[in-house]
Amino acid sequence: MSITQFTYSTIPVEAESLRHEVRAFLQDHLGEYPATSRAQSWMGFDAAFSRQLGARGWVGMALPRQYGGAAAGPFARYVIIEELLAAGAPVSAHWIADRQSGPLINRFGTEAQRERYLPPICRGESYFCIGMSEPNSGSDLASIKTSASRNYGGWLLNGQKVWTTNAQHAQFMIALVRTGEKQAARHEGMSQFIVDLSLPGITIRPIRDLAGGEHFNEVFFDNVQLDADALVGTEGKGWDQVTAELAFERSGPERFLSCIELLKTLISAIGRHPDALQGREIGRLSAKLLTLRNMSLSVTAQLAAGEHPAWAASCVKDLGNLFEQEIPEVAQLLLEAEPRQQGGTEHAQVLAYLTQMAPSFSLRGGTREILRGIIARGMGLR
Amino acid sequence: MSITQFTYSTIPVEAESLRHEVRAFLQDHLGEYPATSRAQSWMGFDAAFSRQLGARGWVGMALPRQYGGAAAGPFARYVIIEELLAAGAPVSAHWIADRQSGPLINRFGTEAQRERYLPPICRGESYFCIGMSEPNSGSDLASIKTSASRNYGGWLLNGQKVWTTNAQHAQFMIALVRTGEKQAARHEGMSQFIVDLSLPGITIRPIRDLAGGEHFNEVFFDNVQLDADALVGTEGKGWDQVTAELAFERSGPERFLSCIELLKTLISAIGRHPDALQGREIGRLSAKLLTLRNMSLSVTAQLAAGEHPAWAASCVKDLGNLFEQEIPEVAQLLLEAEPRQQGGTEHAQVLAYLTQMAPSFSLRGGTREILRGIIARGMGLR
Amino acid sequence: MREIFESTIERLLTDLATPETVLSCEGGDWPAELWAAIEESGFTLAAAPESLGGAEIGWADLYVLARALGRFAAPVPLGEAMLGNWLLGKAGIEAQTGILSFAAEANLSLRDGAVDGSLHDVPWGRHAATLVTIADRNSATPTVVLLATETAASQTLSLNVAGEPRDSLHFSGAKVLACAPLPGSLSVEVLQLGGALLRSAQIAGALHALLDMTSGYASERTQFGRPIGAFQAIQQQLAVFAEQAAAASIAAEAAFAESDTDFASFTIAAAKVSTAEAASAGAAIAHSVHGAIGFTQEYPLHLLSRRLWAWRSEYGSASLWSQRIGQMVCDGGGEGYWALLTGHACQQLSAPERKSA
Amino acid sequence: MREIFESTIERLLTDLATPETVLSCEGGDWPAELWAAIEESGFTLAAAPESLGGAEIGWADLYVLARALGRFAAPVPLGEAMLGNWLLGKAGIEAQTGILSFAAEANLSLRDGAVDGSLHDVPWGRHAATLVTIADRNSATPTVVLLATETAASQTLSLNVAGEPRDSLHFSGAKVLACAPLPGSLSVEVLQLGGALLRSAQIAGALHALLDMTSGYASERTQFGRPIGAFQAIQQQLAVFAEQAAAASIAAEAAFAESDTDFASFTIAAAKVSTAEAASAGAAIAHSVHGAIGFTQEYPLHLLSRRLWAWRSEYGSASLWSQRIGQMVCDGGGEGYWALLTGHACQQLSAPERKSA
Repeated sequence: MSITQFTYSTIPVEAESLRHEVRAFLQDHLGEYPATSRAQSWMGFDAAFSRQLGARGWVGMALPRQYGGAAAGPFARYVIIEELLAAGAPVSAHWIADRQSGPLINRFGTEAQRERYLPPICRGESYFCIGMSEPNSGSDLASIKTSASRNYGGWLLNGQKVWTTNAQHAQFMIALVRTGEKQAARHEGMSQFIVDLSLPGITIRPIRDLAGGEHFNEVFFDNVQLDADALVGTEGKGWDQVTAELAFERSGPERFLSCIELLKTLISAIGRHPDALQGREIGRLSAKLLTLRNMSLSVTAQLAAGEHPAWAASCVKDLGNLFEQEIPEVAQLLLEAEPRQQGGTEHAQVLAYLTQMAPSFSLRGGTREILRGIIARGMGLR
Repeated sequence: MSITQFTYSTIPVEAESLRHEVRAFLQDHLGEYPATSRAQSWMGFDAAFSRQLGARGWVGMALPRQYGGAAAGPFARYVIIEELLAAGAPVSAHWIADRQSGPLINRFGTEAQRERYLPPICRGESYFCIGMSEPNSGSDLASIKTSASRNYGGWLLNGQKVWTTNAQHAQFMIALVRTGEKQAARHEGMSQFIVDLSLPGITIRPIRDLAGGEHFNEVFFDNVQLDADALVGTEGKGWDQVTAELAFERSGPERFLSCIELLKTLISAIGRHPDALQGREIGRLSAKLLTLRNMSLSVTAQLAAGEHPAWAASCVKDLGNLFEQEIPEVAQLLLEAEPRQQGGTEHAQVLAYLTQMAPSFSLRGGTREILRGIIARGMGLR
Repeated sequence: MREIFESTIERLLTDLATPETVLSCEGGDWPAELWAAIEESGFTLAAAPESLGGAEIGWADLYVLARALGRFAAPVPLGEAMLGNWLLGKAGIEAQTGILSFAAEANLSLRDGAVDGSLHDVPWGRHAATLVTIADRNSATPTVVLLATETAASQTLSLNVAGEPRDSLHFSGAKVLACAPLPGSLSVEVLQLGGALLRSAQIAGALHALLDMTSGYASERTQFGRPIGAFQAIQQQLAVFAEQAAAASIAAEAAFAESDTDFASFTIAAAKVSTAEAASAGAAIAHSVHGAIGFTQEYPLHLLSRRLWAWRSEYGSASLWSQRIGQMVCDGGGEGYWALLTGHACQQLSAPERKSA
Repeated sequence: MREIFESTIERLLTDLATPETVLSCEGGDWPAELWAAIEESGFTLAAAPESLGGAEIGWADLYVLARALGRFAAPVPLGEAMLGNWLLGKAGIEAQTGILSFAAEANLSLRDGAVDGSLHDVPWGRHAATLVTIADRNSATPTVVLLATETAASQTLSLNVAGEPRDSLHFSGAKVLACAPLPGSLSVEVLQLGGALLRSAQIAGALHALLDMTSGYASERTQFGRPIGAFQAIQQQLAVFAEQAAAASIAAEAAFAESDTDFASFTIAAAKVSTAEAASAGAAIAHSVHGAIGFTQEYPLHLLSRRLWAWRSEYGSASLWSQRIGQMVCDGGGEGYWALLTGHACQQLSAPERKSA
């Protein structure tokens, strides 16, 4: 692996031409949406908005046409996604289905699964969550204990997932569970299932976060009977499938735009005459953002070319997280505007919200230490 | 260990009263000394200056009176040292003798050794260096190979030291060498010797550094015959003695004042009307310096009380290094004054010199990783 | 003295400022039992002169109280009451019992014993019975005034990021309870300085508790078959946290010690800078080491981290105080720098300008 | 095209810009053989129009040349000559062979075909035969001028922190070799922008080489019984270094690609900021991982690290370019921010002010 993997890449003209369209749509549909809501970024939930996007063909657009997608390339999806995120649009309902579950089912699912699950995803009506972490598993996914065992009707699911984003709103979970004995090779014996969350035996309990919101959930499985065709992909190959899926998860604009709304309220609050410190910091952050976007586009070009840039994607993710987490830190240094939970300006409220949410950004898709370990491995150090 | 170990401590009045005296002395003796020379801090060599300090009683002042010292407490020495460093006085000739070798000989040496070595140290005439590192030993001192074996006349010394500061100017080296077989316990079988560097069989070769200076040396020992009384302390206990010595080495003002001259030229170059960025950075660095000095004084109070604050001293050393190394980095951001090896302003030359020297600051007395390991151990984590 | 103060407040807060109490008070509930116990301890009056109903304790000894308030995230304005009564004492006004707070941000004019104008960012303003502030700040005769909150024409409620009340109160022709000229030895920014002083100690205390919580968690939580505290990357982060907590602790203590009688503005400014920076670093490392669990409302980490994020900004951010130190340093030039640093107890910052959003 | 350029320059520099040559040139020696080979390659003329003796290569393709100069720490003004000939071409002046450099910092007035004033920080000014700069910068008719260094009345010699010549030349009534009006499409700061562009690529190249050197060292050097690269703390540092080097690389390449015909000032500014910050981080990590050996003159690390320290400051520090971006961003307000970022190729910074010491 080498840094020469990062080659400057631009968005093709046909993809770039979508930008105008999506901006106009957002102007129409989110004109009055307040900054405090936009600040939720891809945590904001609005099923009606997701259906509108679906109607425009902007959900699952990379999926094949026969399932309702547009067979669009990665850059077209990139333009849509970055415009939605930059506007702080409430995309959380369909977010995981669009980003992870749809592509997973398309890649590893059976024809019947594709026909059943992909069209409603593309309509913006079908919402997924991802069941990975378990109590005490943390970053060490090989230690999960939730299991599915074969029985007369298919599979019997037992166990518990935790930190499952949006489980309380989703119809389905893609769950990584144990289907065999724990092997010598720590990552064998796991499989992925599509779990209908309306089935008996499933209990979903939201976890209240430090800012009072409820995005994470605990999900309990007590003798949940799954059909045989709930298995997605190959039995025992769940870990490999998840690893392939994580590659999608590490380098998109969602990895560095989570605090864009705060950057915007900050710039407006500073006004047109920044002092030397304000100018330096706003300019420094903007230079970083431009560079991060170029890195992310470079990884997108590699994905488009059928490569698997795990190393490069981890670079974007780690730098992107640092960038996102730095913004509230910088913001509180540039203006004497104390963060406010109640009262105060819109900027003060956005600052309070994102100051509290920022620590969670590095929980998504691999901690800092693990990402850096991946990079070190790519450099041949381990 | 706990951060409550750091208790605010002030310099006692009698020690503080020395400050006026040493400032007047420095004004007289270094009035015209240029900033580019002051920037060398404790790397500047001037034997005549060292003898003048010795004549004032400011070298070896913590040693007992019968050997020429002043039996001064740690705070009196602290005031002298910090004033010398803040002025960038050329103290390197006697620095190690004053700071490490004198106290070591006083503590572990025989009466005869004390009578022989300490009086010339206190006169500022006797200069020492410390032979620790060897090729390939790095931070792992247990791996050293230089050895002394007993023979008819005392000890026969063979091997090689490297990175020995000031060996080319010093009369003596305190060398840590192997006197027994390598033990199961990695740190046994080592002893310390006072090596007269004028003995036959010793070759000293200066190592040119990246800035063109010569402070480090390689020192080769080829069948060097040492007297029996060259051994200092107890045979086989060299490691324990060195560890005790390192406690002196980690928390003094030399751990955060190495770039004080650059901070001064920077402040003067900025002038009386700093912009918001310049004001912020100069103020931030000054706040840090004030806090570091308070931490360092707190450790001094603990040493004065007979405690062994290894954990606290490592905190000061690590924070101090970060601070010193940050100053050239900040300086180049505050003014469009490019560092200059030749030509340019005095500030530009001081900036060039200290930008190049700064990486070496964290080589002194333990790398960052090792210091943080000591702190983590103090917290019970390893 | 300090030892008795510290053990007394710790006992009291251990019993009555439990994490459950702290959480339940966020958003504006009032811990009546806790406050009653604090009033009974006499600490609210500690800094006032004996002649005016106080105990004439200096700030050096009060440090441990403010630090303990931070360690327990105590949801009460004890620090504020101490500072308020100290200033009343300086002005020769009798110390106040009851819930007393203060306003450093005031735009208040006094005429014929009545005030017009607003007070901003008042800690627990909605609960306080009385408030201390300075009226006519920009006149030749700034005046210490004591106001009854019930005389306010209106209130604008606000909460900081930790859910602590920071309210605005608006007065229109309200009679003051007492007033007296601000002594010439005090600057009109005395309450801003005092606020910064209090918050620096609270940050130091909260960091101390957070460091203990985090290193404890790292020792207990296992991943990949061993405690996460056994991984070098985690150890290095915790060491940095410990260094920052130590720096915050000594910087805050120095500010109290050197302000025993008069506020040492340079040292207080340095304390606010050092503690604010440590707050940022410490909160980030604590969350990073804890991972998801630290992000939940049920785990008490956020009771500390959210206060660190609030307090680092209150009474001047690290930037504001850095800039004020920087201006003073640049005024003295490079030649005077070392003398300034070593003679700092006598150095005072010049008057501030405050940016606002 | 890029591949051929890159392999050609690499072969040439591998042979003739060895670490020994680089070190021996520090302080002002001139690598005649290296320069002769470069001239023979034709690269110095590459950016000029074909009609004026050049090859009309765009900056997008010249990126690999500038990056290679950085990777090898090449002690010659090839980048400077390319930029000089590019500007001559824009002004319609014939491309120059021989040692050509330029001055972005000029205070020069032109009258009757002769100039008065000074040029500052001229790369290899003492060796150059000819220089390109802009006279009458603040007038309505700034003029591109070509000067013979032998006509300078005097020189003031300077070396940057890497021992590369950065000289001042003083002119008094010296006849110009050629002059022509600066085209209206170019700003008077075009040479400052071009200098920043060149240095960003050189930094990217040097970081690349330094990263390879450092990760190689970490794999080979053993301590405590294993390669130091096996320690998690070292791995994490090297990962950060790789991230920074990657960011520098793509930022510099973007600046060249988007400047193929006209300089994209926002992207160039962002490139200088990103590469300067990466230079600081990379040099620090490289030295930290190497320990004492990296501090010696005989080990080639410093040939790269010292140039990183020099180049990050040349043609505007990270602060200067950040502040210029910041001013542009604030002019557009929060509402216009995203459109500005995504439409950046068309965005131009407004004219600069330069702080000086």
